Amino acid sequence: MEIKWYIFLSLALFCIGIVGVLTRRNAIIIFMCIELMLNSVNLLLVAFSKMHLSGVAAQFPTLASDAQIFVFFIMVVAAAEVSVGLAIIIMMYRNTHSVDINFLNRLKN
Amino acid sequence: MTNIIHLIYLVPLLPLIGFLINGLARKLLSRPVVSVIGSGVILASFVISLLIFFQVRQDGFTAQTISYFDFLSAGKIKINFAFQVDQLSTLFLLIITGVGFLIHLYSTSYMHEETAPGFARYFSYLNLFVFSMLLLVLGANYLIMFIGWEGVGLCSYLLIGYWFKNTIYNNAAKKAFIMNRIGDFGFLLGIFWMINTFGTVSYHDLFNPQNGIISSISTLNSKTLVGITLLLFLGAIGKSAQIPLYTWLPDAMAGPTPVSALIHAATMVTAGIYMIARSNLMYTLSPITMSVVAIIGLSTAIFAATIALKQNDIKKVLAYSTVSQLGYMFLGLGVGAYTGAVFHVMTHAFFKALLFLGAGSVIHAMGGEQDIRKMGGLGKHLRTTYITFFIGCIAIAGIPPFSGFFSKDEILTAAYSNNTLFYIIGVLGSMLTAFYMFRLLGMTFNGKFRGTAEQEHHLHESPPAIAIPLIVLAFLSIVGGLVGIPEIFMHDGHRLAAFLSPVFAQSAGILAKHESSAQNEILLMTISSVLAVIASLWAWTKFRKYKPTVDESTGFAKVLENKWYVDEIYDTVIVRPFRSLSVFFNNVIERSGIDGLVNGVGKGINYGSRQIRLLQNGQVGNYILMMVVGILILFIIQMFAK
Amino acid sequence: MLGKYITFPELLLWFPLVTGVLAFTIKDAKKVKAWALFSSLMTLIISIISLCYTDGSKYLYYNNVSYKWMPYLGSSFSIGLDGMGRMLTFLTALSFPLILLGTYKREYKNANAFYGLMLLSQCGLMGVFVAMDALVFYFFWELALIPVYFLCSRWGGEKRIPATFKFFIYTFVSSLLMLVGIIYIYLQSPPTITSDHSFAIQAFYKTALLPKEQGWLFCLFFVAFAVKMPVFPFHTWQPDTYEQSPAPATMVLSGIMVKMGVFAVIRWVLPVLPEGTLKFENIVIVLSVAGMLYASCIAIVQDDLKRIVAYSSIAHIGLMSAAIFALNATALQGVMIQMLNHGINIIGLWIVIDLIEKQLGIRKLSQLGGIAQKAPALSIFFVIIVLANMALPLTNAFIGEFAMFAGLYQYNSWYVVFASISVILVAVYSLNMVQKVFYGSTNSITELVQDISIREKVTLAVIVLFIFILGIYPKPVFQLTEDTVSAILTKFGK
Amino acid sequence: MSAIIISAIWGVVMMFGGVFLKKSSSPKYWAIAGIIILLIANVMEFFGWQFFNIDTHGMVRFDNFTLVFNTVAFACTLLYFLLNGRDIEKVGNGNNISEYFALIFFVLCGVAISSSFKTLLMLFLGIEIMSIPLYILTGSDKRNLKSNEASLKYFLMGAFSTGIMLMGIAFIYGGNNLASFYIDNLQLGNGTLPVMVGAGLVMLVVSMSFKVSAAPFHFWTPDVYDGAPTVFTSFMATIVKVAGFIAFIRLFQSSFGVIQSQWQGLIVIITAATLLIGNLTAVFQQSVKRMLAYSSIAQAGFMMLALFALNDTAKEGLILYAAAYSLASIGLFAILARMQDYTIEGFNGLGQRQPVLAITATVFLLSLTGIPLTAGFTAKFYMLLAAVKNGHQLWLVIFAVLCAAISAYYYFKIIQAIYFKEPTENINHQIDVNRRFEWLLIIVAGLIVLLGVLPGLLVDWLYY
Amino acid sequence: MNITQILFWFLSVLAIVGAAGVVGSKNPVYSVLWLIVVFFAISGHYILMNAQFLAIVNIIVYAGAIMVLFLFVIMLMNLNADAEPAKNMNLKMAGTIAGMCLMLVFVAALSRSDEMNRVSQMNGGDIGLIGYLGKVLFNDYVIPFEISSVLFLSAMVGAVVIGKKE
Repeated sequence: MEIKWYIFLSLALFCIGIVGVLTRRNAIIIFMCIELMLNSVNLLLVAFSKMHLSGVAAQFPTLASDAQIFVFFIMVVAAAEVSVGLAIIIMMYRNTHSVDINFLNRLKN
Repeated sequence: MTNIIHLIYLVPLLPLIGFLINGLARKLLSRPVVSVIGSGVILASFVISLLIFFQVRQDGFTAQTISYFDFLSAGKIKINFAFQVDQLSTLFLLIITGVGFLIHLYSTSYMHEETAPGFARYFSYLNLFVFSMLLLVLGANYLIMFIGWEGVGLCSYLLIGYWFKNTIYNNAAKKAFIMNRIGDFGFLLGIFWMINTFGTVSYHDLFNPQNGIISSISTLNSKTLVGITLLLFLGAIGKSAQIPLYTWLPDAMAGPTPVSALIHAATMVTAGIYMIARSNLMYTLSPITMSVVAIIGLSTAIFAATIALKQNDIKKVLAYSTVSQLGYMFLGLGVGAYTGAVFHVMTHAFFKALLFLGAGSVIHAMGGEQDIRKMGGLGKHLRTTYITFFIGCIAIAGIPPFSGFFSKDEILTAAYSNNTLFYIIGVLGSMLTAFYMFRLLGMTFNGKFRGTAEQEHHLHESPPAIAIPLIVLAFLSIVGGLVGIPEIFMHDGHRLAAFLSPVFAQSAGILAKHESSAQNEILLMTISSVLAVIASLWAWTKFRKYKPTVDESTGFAKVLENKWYVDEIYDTVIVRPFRSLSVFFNNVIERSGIDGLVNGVGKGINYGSRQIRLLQNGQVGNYILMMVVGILILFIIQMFAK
Repeated sequence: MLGKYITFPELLLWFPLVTGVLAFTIKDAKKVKAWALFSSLMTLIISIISLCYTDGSKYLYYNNVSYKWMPYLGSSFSIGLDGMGRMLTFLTALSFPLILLGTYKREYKNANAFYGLMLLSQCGLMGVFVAMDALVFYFFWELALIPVYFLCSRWGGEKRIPATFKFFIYTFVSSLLMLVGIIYIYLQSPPTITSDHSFAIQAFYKTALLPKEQGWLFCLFFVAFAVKMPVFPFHTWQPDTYEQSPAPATMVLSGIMVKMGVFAVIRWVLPVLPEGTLKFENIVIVLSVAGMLYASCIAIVQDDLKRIVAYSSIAHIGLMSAAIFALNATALQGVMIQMLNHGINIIGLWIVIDLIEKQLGIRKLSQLGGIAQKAPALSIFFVIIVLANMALPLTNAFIGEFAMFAGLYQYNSWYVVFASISVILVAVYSLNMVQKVFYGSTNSITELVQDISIREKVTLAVIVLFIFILGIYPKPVFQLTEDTVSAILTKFGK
Repeated sequence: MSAIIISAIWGVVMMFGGVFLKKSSSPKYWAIAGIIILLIANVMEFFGWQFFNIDTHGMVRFDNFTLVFNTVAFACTLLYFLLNGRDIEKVGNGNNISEYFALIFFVLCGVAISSSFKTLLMLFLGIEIMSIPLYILTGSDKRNLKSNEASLKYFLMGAFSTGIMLMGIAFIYGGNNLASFYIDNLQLGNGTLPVMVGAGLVMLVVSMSFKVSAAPFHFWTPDVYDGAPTVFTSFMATIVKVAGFIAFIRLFQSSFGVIQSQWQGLIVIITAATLLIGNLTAVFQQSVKRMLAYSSIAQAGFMMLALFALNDTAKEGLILYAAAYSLASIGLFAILARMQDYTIEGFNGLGQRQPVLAITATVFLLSLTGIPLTAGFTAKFYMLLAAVKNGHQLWLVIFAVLCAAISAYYYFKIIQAIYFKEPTENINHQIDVNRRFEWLLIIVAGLIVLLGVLPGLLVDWLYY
Repeated sequence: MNITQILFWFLSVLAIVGAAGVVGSKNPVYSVLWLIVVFFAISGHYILMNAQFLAIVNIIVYAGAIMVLFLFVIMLMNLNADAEPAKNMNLKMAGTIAGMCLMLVFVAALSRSDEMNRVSQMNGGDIGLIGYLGKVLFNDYVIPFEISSVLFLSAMVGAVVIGKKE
């Protein structure tokens, strides 16, 4: 496949993620949209790794696999973030019984 | 005898010492001690001046410059603190110290009612004045002259405001100083111009016949010279109370009367004449300025005379008369009669001091009353004063053979040869002079006493300390003119001219002499004398039987009484607009403009702060939106804006 | 001998610092006052010795001390004294005893902090005058400000906080701009042994800058100094600050700090940015002259004594700044001596004003009057000082103003024509002030005034003495600064 | 290397300490001991004593810059522990103390990584290791709704910016011909910036700007700093933030340094915006804590000048700035943490009540303003020097300077409150201090002055 | 059009539809489910590109673990009802427009890139295999791997600190 389709696909997912972050009020859904963004990056990285494999990295496949390793680390970090993030959301919920970010307005100006 | 000139420094130094002693120890010294010190130093100065005069009078004396130290040496400018001894300065020395001494003497009695410290303060001011005046005439360059020039202004200020509790007096003092400063402003600019063009302000460098810078200029009316002379003349206008800066002098009568006599009649106000006489060469080389000087002098003479006609304050009359006489002197200068002008300075010093002191004596006797409408018939009580005052009036009216006649006549003759119109107006002025002087005399000394009974009871002749100066000055007013007998009457009779000739020699060489014929001259003299006598008699007869009237004067008389409303005009045209301008600067430009701008920046920041913090509205959605917009912008800039 | 181990610039700098820090530890108000006075007198003695001490070469290298500071940057802690520096350190050293004596009767809360800060500000001022390295100069330039800021804000009048804060911001902004300028020049300066560039004054003097650069660098520098001086239209902080500050701080501000600006222009702008100077000289002179007239006009309608003096100071400084840019020896010499004169005179004025205010608690012209009857000695001193302020001949200011005018005249006569109008205006407001305060009759408030004590008499007498000595025989000062002036002018090929 | 390892290990130690150490005051001492070990190890590594000899495949490198910065960061943390140890123990009613310390050590690990990374992967990990514990610390005052809110905001936005950063990394990887994450390999020698790398670069700039709270990506900062417990605000506003800058400059200097001219515009815009917004917004704040939050944005603007300049002087300046800014802020926050009232009025009359606190607070504020004789001045000076040296966009320097003047406006409001105003009636002015605390503050102030007079003490080590 | 391309387009459409579903669903539970769809689609892409390891991990970690966690939380909070009141429409519009603009700008910018027409190798290459990646991970990437454990530790400590009831 030409790389541009992957790029466009990733960007589309990425931007849909951003739109979700911008338009939703539920903290959890926002968080899910962020996960969506991360996944689009993952997809793009893998696509790039395969692209480089047919180019500069043909002789040095590690250069190509670096990206896939990177994706792996992204997943790791995402997992860690999810655990923390959900913990925070729960804490918030416990105190306010809401996950609506519009109610997060004690701190302003 | 030769080294007496080297004692010249003592002449100003002694008054200075007197000033210091009287000023610093004013609380310790009693009045007699103060009197002795105050007058003594002036007497000593006078004696030294006299000795110097005798030496200077010797034939073959050339002007000497005695340097003391580097006064100002900054960059190109090198100005010494130096004294100039020549005929002109010596003559002035004599006038200043001589008349000055007499007035000091007079003051010892006149000011006796002051408290001891006040008395000492008064004498210290007087001494300081004499010191400054001496500095003015002795200085060997324009800077030293300027020091004296401002110094006398200061002393005048201090002495006018001597009774400092009185706000009107203070205002008068302030006015005098400020008007003088306006003149000084011109003087200063003149000095700068000189420094800049000639690189020096020393008389020797400028005027000495061998290689003086000015002496070597041959063109008439060079721009520089006209400019410099006009500026210097502005100084003279201020100091010598000419139109348009004369208004301070009548107000200056607020000071003690001896002060008026010394400063505002005999010495300080003639500084302008001295200065122009001193720089005669420059003026001679700029005929344009000469004409300006003559016109201003003449118009002042006649203008002030008209005002004097309707004044009722004894000192004010004399003050306007002084202004008018100074106008004559400038007329003389303007038409090239330098000797005549200086001559008139001298005689004027005698008779005007006399008149003022006489007026002082009258005021003293009247217990401070100055309005001549409330006087009258004083001649009976104050014989000495009356006689001396009478002599003074004759002298100033220009009736021969009193001193005023000779000096004024010399000026008028010169004016005639310059421009007949000058002469006619001059004679008219001199008639006016005669008229108002005799009006004054008549109203004061003749007729019936118009004051209160209590005042009448107290009327008495003044003590000797007052009388003696009057007598001496009266004597001088009579004979003073004899040093300048015109050529037509006596060969070599004009000793003053001979004495001063080295000073004016270069100018004389340049000025084309319109020697008028002897008959002509006699005719002129006769005309002026006769007119003066007629005016005097008319006035005297008219006013010796003066009766106070209640009705207000109207028409032109009112204008004259109000001094042509000059003060009011100045107030509306200059003072008020200027004040409004200042208020405008203060309130609008300073407060609202510049400060407003500065505070506005502060306020703007505060406002910006209040607005921009609204971006921080607490909504995560907004924040992220803002970030996205930021990304968009940055991205567009980076990728597309090339 | 002395110069070998410890030198005058160091002594002048560290002595006030050490005594100032010690002053903080003295809790007793009287003792700390005496300590401050003692310290300042010692500084004065040091400064007098430094004036007498000469080794022939007076310009720049004289007595120069240099310590390694930031070798990689090419900045060393180098200080020294030339003629101008010696004059101004003398002024600083002389002013402080006068200030302290003149205000000795005043009791300030937290006296230890007050006098400590006073001495620290002296240190800062000294530092500015002795700095021979741009960075050191900048350091002290700002440091001198801080103690004064605290003095004004802590012990000042009712509106002290906004007023002094305005002053602070003003000067802070401008000096930061100057810092940018310093850095820029530094980066153009020739390399030294240890570094690529150098902050040393000689390096700055040697730096070749393009005319265009010099133009905007000039603006950066000049704004900093113009604010300090202050030159119209950067002056609006000044009247408020003077009005609100405690008397000693006002004296420091107007007597010495103002000179920092003038000094800095002469030392750091003219020789470093000659072409920039030439480019802007006209504008600066026009501003200064306009400022003179403007400030004089405003002074006329002021009612507050302090504000009158403040505006009068603006007018006088305007002349100085105009004269500097006339760029000739006469004018510069005039500026030099006028720095000293103005410092002495204005401190005298403030002392008198403070004595009045301390006794009566007011300083409005409309409320005062007739003090001369009750306090003749005070009045005499004041009149003399006012006259000196008016530049009456034989007083010190006359010499300076005359030379400045004459020099400015060499540059362009029309400027002098306008500038010297202020000679008239100064008379107007000065005499008005004298009249309203001292003459006339007393009122219920001024009746209570008492004449000054011996201590204050001595203080004022010293000032008057200087007024006359410098007014009659200014030659020593001219000689002192001659070399500085000629060295600067060589930069302009004059 | 030892910094990463020891801090990680000590984090684990502290974590278990929470289980085994019952006495509530001891975690503090353990933490102090740990940080001292960390500091010593780091200094020893600086002098060539390696404890761990690990082949990192060039993914991290500890050069002088890193080590000097780490030393500064650890020293500041030490002071932070010493000053704030007691206050940390009070957060969240005294539960989980050793966990907090453990998290701080993990953050330090992240700091060490982000100051030593050589690949984008390590950068990513380092930033995340710094961030995740901070989300927790922000929310550590669990009952406090503000703390919760701050935490959630921080987390959401942080995660979002992580996404941006990763996208950027992906593009850079895809666009560069070497297919490498190693930042040195990105050196684009031929002087052109491929489009895709350019896009990635923008996104990296954005996400790094977010981490260092540069405008317009600063929005989290005021709210988070305000909402977080003051002690932790102190930590994240200083050491962590500065570490972000170190990472930022390290990344951009090694990777895109040679083609700086092609992306300098971005930095210029961000710098200017940061300076303006930070300073301007701080002016109006009434709460000192929030004001300091905005001022930290403003200070970030000044530090951005280092990125604008991107030369050796900029690095020196950044180190100095790190030290100066951290010391002053830590000191100020430590005082603030002990106060009852965070408004400016709370400082009224401090000069009379607590002279030592007052004078040290003044020194800190002067340093933040950038008055000579304090480290703040030398730091700003170096920054300006670096920026002018860069030679472009001089107006930015002048703009920065003008903004510094605005900063004087709000910093001096506190000084005015301290010295020139009387205590306000209805405000609780009580401050809980002891001698030790005062001495520590004096030491911090002393350090600031020392660095203000002799910046060489720190900067020279870069060339050791 | 070969099978790879068909699959590619199918998966792409699926992913985008899924993503739209995540954003568009009112009920959070549906969002989760849509997200899982996206993850599967992305895993499909990985398989297309022969990145088998990542495909598996994606399914296990994301779809299996993380999404379940999300579901748990949502259900714990009982948010399955339409708990979200209407959001400010302006903001919604602004958000959508901003996102679309971003997309547009990205695409416009990147279209000019040189790489656009390069081909990503499908199906072939063994770098995506577990064995290969494992070697790389434990040789070259051992440091990051270890360090990510710190990340996990901190996340764990954090979750405990935050989640623990007082």
